[in-house]
Amino acid sequence: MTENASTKKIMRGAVMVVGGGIGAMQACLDLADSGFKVHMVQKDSSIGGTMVMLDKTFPTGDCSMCMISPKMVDVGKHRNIDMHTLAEVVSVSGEPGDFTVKVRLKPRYVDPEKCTGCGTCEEKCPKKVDSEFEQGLSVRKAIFSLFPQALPNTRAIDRQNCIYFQKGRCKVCEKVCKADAINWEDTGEEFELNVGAIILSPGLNRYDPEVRQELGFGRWPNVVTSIQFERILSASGPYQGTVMRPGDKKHPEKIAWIQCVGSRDSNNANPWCSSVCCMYATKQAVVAKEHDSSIDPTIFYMDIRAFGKDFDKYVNRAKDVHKIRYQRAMISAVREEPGTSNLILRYADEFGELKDEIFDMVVLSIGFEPHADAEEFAKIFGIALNDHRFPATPPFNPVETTRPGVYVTGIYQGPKDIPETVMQGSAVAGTTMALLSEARGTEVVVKELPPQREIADEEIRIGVFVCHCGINIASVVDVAAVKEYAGTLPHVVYSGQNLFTCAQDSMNKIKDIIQEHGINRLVVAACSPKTHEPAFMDTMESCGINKYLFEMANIRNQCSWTHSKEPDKATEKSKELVRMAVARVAKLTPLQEKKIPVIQRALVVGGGIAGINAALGLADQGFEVILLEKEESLGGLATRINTTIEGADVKSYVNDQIEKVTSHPNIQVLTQALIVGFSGFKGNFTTEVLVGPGMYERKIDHGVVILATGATEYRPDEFLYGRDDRVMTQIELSEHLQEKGAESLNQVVMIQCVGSRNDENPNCSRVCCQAAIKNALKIKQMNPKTKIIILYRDMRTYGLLEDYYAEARNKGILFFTYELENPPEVNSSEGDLTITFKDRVLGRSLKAKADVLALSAGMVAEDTEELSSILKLARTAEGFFMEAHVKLRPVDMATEGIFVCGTAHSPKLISESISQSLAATARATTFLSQSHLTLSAVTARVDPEKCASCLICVRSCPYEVPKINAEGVSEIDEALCHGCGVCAAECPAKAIDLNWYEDDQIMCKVDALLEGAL
Amino acid sequence: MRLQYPANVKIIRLPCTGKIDLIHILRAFEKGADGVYVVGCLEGGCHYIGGNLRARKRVEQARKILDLTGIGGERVQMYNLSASDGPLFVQYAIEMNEKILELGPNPIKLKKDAAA
Amino acid sequence: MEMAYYPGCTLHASSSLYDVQIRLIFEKLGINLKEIDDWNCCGATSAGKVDDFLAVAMPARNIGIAEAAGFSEVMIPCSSCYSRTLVAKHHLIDNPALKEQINEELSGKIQGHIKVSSILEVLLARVASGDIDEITGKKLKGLKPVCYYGCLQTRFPYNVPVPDDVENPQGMETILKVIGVKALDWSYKTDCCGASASINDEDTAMNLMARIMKDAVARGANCMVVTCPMCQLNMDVYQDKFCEAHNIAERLPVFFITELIGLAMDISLSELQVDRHFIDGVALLKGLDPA
Amino acid sequence: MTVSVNEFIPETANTLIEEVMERSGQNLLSCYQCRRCAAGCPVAEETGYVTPDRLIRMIMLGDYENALNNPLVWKCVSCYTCGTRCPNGIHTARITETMKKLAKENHLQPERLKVVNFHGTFINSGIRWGRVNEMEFMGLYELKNTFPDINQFNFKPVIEELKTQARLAKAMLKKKRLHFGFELVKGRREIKKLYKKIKKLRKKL
Ligand SMILES: Cc1cc2nc3c(=O)[nH]c(=O)nc-3n(C[C@H](O)[C@H](O)[C@H](O)COP(=O)(O)OP(=O)(O)OC[C@H]3O[C@@H](n4cnc5c(N)ncnc54)[C@H](O)[C@@H]3O)c2cc1C
Ligand SMILES: Cc1cc2nc3c(=O)[nH]c(=O)nc-3n(C[C@H](O)[C@H](O)[C@H](O)COP(=O)(O)OP(=O)(O)OC[C@H]3O[C@@H](n4cnc5c(N)ncnc54)[C@H](O)[C@@H]3O)c2cc1C
Ligand code: SF4
Ligand code: SF4
Ligand code: SF4
Ligand code: SF4
Ligand code: SF4
Ligand code: SF4
Ligand code: SF4
Ligand code: SF4
Repeated sequence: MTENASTKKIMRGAVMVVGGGIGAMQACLDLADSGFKVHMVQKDSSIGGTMVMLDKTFPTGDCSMCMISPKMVDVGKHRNIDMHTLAEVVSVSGEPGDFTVKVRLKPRYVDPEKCTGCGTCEEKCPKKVDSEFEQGLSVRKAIFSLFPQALPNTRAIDRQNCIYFQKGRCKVCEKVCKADAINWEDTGEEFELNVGAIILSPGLNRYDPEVRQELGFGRWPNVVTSIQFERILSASGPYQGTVMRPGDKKHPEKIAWIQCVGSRDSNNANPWCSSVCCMYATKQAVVAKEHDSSIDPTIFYMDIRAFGKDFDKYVNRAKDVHKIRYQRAMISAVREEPGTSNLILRYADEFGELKDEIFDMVVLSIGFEPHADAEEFAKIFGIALNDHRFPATPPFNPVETTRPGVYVTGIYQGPKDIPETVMQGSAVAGTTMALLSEARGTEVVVKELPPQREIADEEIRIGVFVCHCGINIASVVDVAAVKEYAGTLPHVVYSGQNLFTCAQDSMNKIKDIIQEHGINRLVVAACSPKTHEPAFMDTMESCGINKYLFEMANIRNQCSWTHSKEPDKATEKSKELVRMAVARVAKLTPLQEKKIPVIQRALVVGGGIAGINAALGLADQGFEVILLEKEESLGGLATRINTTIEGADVKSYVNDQIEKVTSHPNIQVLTQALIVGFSGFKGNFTTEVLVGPGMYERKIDHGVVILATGATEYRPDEFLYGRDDRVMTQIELSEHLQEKGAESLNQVVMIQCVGSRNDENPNCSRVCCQAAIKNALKIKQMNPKTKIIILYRDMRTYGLLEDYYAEARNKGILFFTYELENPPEVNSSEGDLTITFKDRVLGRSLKAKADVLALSAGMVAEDTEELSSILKLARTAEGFFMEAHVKLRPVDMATEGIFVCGTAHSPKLISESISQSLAATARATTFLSQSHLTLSAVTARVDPEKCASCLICVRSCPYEVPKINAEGVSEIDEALCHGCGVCAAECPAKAIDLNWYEDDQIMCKVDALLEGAL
Repeated sequence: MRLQYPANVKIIRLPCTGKIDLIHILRAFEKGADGVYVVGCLEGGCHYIGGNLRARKRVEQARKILDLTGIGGERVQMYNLSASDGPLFVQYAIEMNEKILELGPNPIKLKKDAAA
Repeated sequence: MEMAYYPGCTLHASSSLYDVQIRLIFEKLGINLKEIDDWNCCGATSAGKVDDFLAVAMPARNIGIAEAAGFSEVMIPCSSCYSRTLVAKHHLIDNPALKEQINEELSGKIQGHIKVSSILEVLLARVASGDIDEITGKKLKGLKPVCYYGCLQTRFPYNVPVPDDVENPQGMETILKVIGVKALDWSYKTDCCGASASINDEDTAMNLMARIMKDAVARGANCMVVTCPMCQLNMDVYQDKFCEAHNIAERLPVFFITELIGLAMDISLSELQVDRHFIDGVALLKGLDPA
Repeated sequence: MTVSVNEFIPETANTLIEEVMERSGQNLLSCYQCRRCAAGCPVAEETGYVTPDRLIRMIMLGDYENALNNPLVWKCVSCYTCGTRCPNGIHTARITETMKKLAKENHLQPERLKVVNFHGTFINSGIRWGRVNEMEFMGLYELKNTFPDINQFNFKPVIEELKTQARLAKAMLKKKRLHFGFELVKGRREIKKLYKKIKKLRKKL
């Protein structure tokens, strides 16, 4: 720092993230990967939030836990993320760049330094308590971890339920804890942290349906909430994934979902839409049916809000393939059938006819609401809330609050699903980085490693450690016998046993033993490599041994746990696993992780709102940016939009942003630019561009790409568009209103879903329901006498947009549904434009004249066919770019170093486009902020001598990595290789080997296992 | 969950089932294994896009070869499940085990025994 | 303890037994009920259908008299009267101009601060204070009632504070538990019995009542317990008729909650006038285990 | 159902909906047609086609004829189920009450005369005496109910009606649940005065 540091504002390179759900985790990882120290403050005893409770997730059907647990492990092992669990923020002072935050840790009564998470205490604790995690469907103990994969897996004692705390006797846990981790004197702790910015991601509460008893929750046992149903579906849940009714454990056949429970109800619950429940109900119905084909699901709904990317396809499949029944009708009350405990639902069907239908089980699709203490929480951080007790955020940056330096993300900001949460987690990281960029790297811990010992000339000296894991392993497996046996194996120079191998003191002991015995290869027979391998590999590195000379034998999960009733067999199998591990470790060779330099320059393709913001986000952090726009001017589609539905002025915002990019010293704007060539890999791309009007050629070297090529309005050929001047699109209507006002408009009709949600384009365009309402309200404001009719299929005013739908109705705008098969008819004769449609409620056909017929034309992707072929990028059938992973990597493209944002990814609002562009900057910064990228050593390599140039690897690699080089043989770029091993397995000439998984490194295990079998 | 499955099932870890090679499978039989099964992610859910589909093909190949050599193709199986689905893993383990018990020991072993 | 008491028209007429029972048990509870002086009809559900102003003005006069006499709480057993009076009170609080207009013509001026309580609220307060427990000698085993609240006890056409769960009220169950009776849960607690429709739209009313009855029977109830005299009368007088029309073989006596409390307090059946039901309840009550 | 195409005329719709909203105090416009009210209405089975959501829709579309005179208007038992559970807080009972009054003012022949007679008689009795005297009330009510028939010399239904009521009365009498006493409220003049006052006020408006 300079001399006048005392007068200069302090910028701290540390950030606090409050919350531990997927949103918070993403923000933490992006920040920590970009040179910031992160403190995560999480209220529960484990991180994970809502997502860990889910079974599968829409629309991919991926297992939620499988997706989130690697991310949790990443957070847990990241040396620049400090997790504070059972923690809450007490007070905040200071200003952006330099906050002082006081944190209170609740007493855990278990010393996290000592506890290894072995779980013995939990097993033996006599006190059963309804499990919060399992939603009361099963029990946990008074000493517990939230769920099996909890992180940290340090147990915690629930004082309210502990027999010792309540009655003064028990202490069973203390007796059985071999780590001596129980601490009855724990009183919690308060400490202060200094951070530059604060990110709030505490999520939302779920609506409690017990407060409205007509739906029978808490009264009729076979009425469950959707979150209970997630647990019921989960293979690790209370019923092991068998769908049963809680009341009598019978298998239900007819299951009803009731939508909007606690949502869209300003009379008895919350007025907003919770945005996710239409989709999760669909998912639950599909998954339930997959579990048990006799299940016959019905979803009772008002509007199906499948507004996300490809969601309508998912719903269509649910209808057509899985035969899920969707019934547009709300349920007034759930009655129970005496004797059977079945549930009777009465509803008015599409013809208004009343039906009584009996179901075996009812699932309530409960929505989200702010936590009960939302006001106090906001007060602690000094941020303002809106009328609905969500944080007040500006429309052009949804992660900012009323207090500079304090940001929000995830569903806390407003209801949303996982991909949007992840996206916003990155977005908030991007915003934070822009604030703190000058302090980057000031507080992070850098790993200092001793030089690696050269072992090429050493004989093979293997050390084996067998773990008791408290009594987890030792209570079944004869650990001493396994240890003895290990000592007899070839090359083993040391074998020992530990109570807890992963405990810090054991790790230190291992270091000493490695030195003492000159060990150069290590085997740990303990638990799962998935969770523990990185820690042991770190230990090896810190002793100067190549970390790839390591192997684990999972004798806990694969022996003691799963053969606990056959201790002899478990011990025998443990020996075999150790034998296999020893055989393999002997065959391993040191691997070096290659470092490649990163060109700290970004290329942004597309100069709309998303591209502009992405460019600014990176440039403000000091990175150089080249912004390419194919048109003459910047701004994209947003230049045709006057205001947002909230009334924010889009035009002047866009102009301001354009002004900022064009004058930014770090940004070079190239208009009329066309990409013609592209090569390279993450950190090192080269793009060839023709820049008009002269079409001169430029070559740009850059480290990352951000795609922001946008989308356009569909040009209808339906409903007399183009044949009658009075028929216009919503954008044209807003322009019409801007120019001519609404004085002459007596009656206006709008038709929704034009060019969307049909056979040609099955997707929802997401923005047009709110666009119609925005224009309708505008007309009402200009001319309250205008009568407006909106013909819709499902009104998709998700989240807090529902307020505007309510406002529109209250202003007298009339809404009628229509079906795809039965669209409105539009006629133009004798000067009148008439629209004929059917009113579903009365079953009558109606006719209305219109001065203007506005068509809510959908959104179609920009033509990126050429671009995608040059950059080798995948697109959806409708031409939107396809992200690497729909749920967890919504901003990344499959090719590393390329990111996507805005409507190039899928239809979205301006605020959402901005959000994703900030996310793209954060993701890009995880690359740009590093001078070098470390590549995994587990990559494939070709032996050019053996290669027969057959091209099989070229064709089989899922990432198109192998190339035939100038020498005419296959070459694999390790910077691009993902290490899957497909090519190695396919190569007929056996010319390819996958590091760490070479054929003999695998087959030696087979041999070792089957030793003596013949 | 700690569900129980037969102890004679032993697992060899690979980065992706796409890495499984015909020779790996055949080697196991050559060395006297009675059965081999490959457990991959659900189809469509491969972390590396399509590795499990390739694995399935190789398992098919292995079956053919084993049939030809008289060891019996049924001794190789491919299963797909999601990583969180413990009960299904157990179900498959039991299923495979029962099948192998029914088929009896690897004929190579029998030949060896007979020769001895 | 003194409390204003508004019996309403029916308690002076067809349901005078209820009035008798109330007076008996309240005396034992040490509550001195003072009938509002010169009270008038509350307008019941009819007022709103004929004239909105009357719907407020009629109960307003009663509130005015009670407040002028210095009462802080008025107890109203009939759900309809209770509903009307409570709604009127809140109407007047929310609309001071209307209150002024009405006050001009009244001798007892309304303030709007009197607590309007249903009989359930008053009894529940006694349960909370332990009074009922103390006084009741018997625990009435063998009764398997369903508690029937009807529509007006918890649902109001105006935003008023509702003391019990709107959709699954627990007041009667709580009281019955104290006197040893475990009520059955069922699906028709708060369904409408048809109220005045029994007189002016009989078929409709019979259908409504039959549905309620069917669930009660299917749940295995041997009686119903009510607080509303309208519900009682409807379910009692018409029971034969709607059961015959809907093929229901069973018959269930429909008790006022006061009868059961009275019995638990050792008041005799005849004092309680239990013989004035159409569906006999005397036999069931006599057969109870007197433990 | 044969589908006839009705033209939607904004002006007509506006007048009706504004009047009903004003008088019922219910914000009909906020209805989003979820049909929860229909599902919960205990008389929905008796009203044929007309459920609360449909009544609201008729009013919104300006369909005077059907909105004013349909079974729901006369059969609604004011149980407040619909309004309590309506996510938009619309109390259809207040609307049916309003429609009854509108029907009367428009001299429409009510679909269910008995309902009009019942509530009219009840309130008159309440105003006249201050309390409702069941015997007198029932007598007057029956007289009103049978009046049209008597006028047309159609005695059969009259006799049937009277027989039913007489049977009931006899049963009630037996259980001592029919009272002959007659109650008068001294202050009943106050109510009448109030009633007159408000009638005057309304005329002025
Ligand atoms: C039944 C159900 C099914 C769903 N299914 C899907 C699906 O299939 N696909 C999909 O995309 N989405 C689904 N969702 C939505 C998804 O769960 C959310 O979008 C996502 O979990 C939100 O993540 P988050 O990090 O914002 O909040 P959360 O996951 O709720 O995390 C918030 C965290 O903050 C912590 N916290 C709370 N208060 C404080 C405090 N004061 N201090 C510190 N920490 C605090 C909490 O303990 C919690 O760990 C579903 C939701 C539900 C309810
Ligand atoms: C009909 C309609 C109505 C809408 N109404 C609203 C609304 O009311 N409220 C709201 O918030 N949002 C609304 N939106 C959404 C809003 O317009 C978008 O969210 C936002 O404009 C997207 O910005 P973008 O930068 O992602 O894309 P765009 O604005 O489309 O910008 C993309 C830019 O990339 C350029 N480009 C494309 N291909 C290339 C290439 N190969 N090389 C170089 N440059 C290229 C394009 O020329 C363009 O300038 C609406 C959208 C539509 C279609
Ligand atoms: S070490 Fe094991 S027994 Fe001890 S507290 Fe931790 S989990 Fe419990
Ligand atoms: S003291 Fe007993 S009850 Fe409490 S946590 Fe320990 S084992 Fe459980
Ligand atoms: S409409 Fe909204 S609140 Fe209702 S179920 Fe669908 S997503 Fe949830
Ligand atoms: S109008 Fe647009 S946003 Fe609404 S449902 Fe149709 S496609 Fe989706
Ligand atoms: S598959 Fe093997 S032999 Fe064929 S090109 Fe690739 S490396 Fe060469
Ligand atoms: S290991 Fe996988 S990613 Fe790497 S080159 Fe081979 S097939 Fe491609
Ligand atoms: S419940 Fe309310 S919003 Fe729903 S249809 Fe009925 S009146 Fe309309
Ligand atoms: S108040 Fe009337 S319309 Fe509403 S549910 Fe009751 S009977 Fe039906």
